[in-house]
Amino acid sequence: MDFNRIQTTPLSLDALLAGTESPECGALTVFSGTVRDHHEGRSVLRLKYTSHVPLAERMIREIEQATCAKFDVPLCRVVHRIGELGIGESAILAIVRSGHRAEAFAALKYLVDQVKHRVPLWKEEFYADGSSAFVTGCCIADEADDAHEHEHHHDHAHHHAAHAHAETET
Amino acid sequence: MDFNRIQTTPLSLDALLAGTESPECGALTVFSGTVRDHHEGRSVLRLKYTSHVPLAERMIREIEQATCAKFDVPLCRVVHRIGELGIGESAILAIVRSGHRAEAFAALKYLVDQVKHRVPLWKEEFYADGSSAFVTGCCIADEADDAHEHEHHHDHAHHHAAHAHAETET
Amino acid sequence: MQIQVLCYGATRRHVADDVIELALAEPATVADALNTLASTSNELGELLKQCAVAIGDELVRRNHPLHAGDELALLPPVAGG
Amino acid sequence: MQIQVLCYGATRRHVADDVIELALAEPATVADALNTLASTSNELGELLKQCAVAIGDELVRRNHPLHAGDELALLPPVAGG
Repeated sequence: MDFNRIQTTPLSLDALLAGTESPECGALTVFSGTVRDHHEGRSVLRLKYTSHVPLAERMIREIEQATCAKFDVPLCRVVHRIGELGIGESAILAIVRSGHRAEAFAALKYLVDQVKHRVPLWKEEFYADGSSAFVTGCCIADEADDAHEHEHHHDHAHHHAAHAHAETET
Repeated sequence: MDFNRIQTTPLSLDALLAGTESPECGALTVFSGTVRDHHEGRSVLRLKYTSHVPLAERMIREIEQATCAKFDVPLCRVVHRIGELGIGESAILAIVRSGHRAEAFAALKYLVDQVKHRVPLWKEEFYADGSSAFVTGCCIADEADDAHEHEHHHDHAHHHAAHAHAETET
Repeated sequence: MQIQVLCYGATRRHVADDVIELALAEPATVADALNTLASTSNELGELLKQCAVAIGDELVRRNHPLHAGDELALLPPVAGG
Repeated sequence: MQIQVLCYGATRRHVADDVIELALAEPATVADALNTLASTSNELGELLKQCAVAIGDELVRRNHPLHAGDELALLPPVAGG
């Protein structure tokens, strides 16, 4: 589907769901990640998300396709917002439609994890004391190796970047 | 919250979400179970759900509370529709809000499973050939024993009804 | 004594009406009511083995004592969602 | 040769601008560009070890050869959602 995965305006669940209904699908799951007012004990006033947009657009589409294939579900969609977000605003929306609910739950969890851990998006938190910081995230340096291995049709297990860093907000 | 868990009109996600936003919650998960056009190889034209409404209302509220406690999440809500439903219409809507996403996924799955397996709701399918049948479900006869054990503050493991029957639609 | 039996889900397919009147010798339990119903149809008898029973919004056990005028709800295996 | 380096996320905190110009002796690889950048700041050097690098919408490896005019994007650890 040709809509922007990275968006600069408030995310709309209705827009994301539009046209996704299917008489074969009995299950719909939705995830929304919203901005919290605290993180690791500090009071958060607002967030700013930035992205490498061309790469993020391509990677989210690839993650959607890979998730559909892995869980044999017909539809996955993810949008992520960038720019400044206030408390309670949605930073990410993800949906899965499938025949039965087990795959819809499993695929949604995988989809969100993949986008949070692999897609070039950065979260800068602005605190009540006037300071700000980037949230520690997941190293994606090994993604380049994986990409090249795919190109060359290697079939061995990929060594993914260790997610040694703190888990992200939600 | 005092709204009807069993509803006779089309379910509204916006209505279910109304007033649930919280600055402490970074994760929202949603499940919608919709009517499929087939079941076990047969073409389904429409469904009719019926319920023992007073008991279902009480049990869904109890399941919401138990799910909040079990997963330490602040908000769970479920509504289920009864009456005749067409293909694609939502029969059940469930939402969970929590601080982080792991509990939001786990609690939602539990919440939906519990409502599907324990609450007095019945699904009658109407087929293209003019016949109809009740979908085989889960025996809840042992629920009565569980209820009495709770009253008497017994602390041993409860023997729940074996879910020997076919899984339901989604 | 006279009680009423409310037939939910597939139990309705084995009886003449949503609500049926049942006359039972006193004292009677839920099990007595179910046995009386089971004697009317083998199929219903099999289904009743898998039914929970409620009075009002409370589930009751097979040994629960009945009173005249009780409304007994038959709850066959459930299938929500 | 002259290349441009685009600084994303926290890498921006260690440099003067979003885009910095870098002069490299030919031939040069991504690793050469990163080493040159690392020499300007220990903190940036540590962060660069954890950075992926992209040219256009393609991730590239450390041994990827550079050409004059390339735009190298520095992608520090990601935190979506």
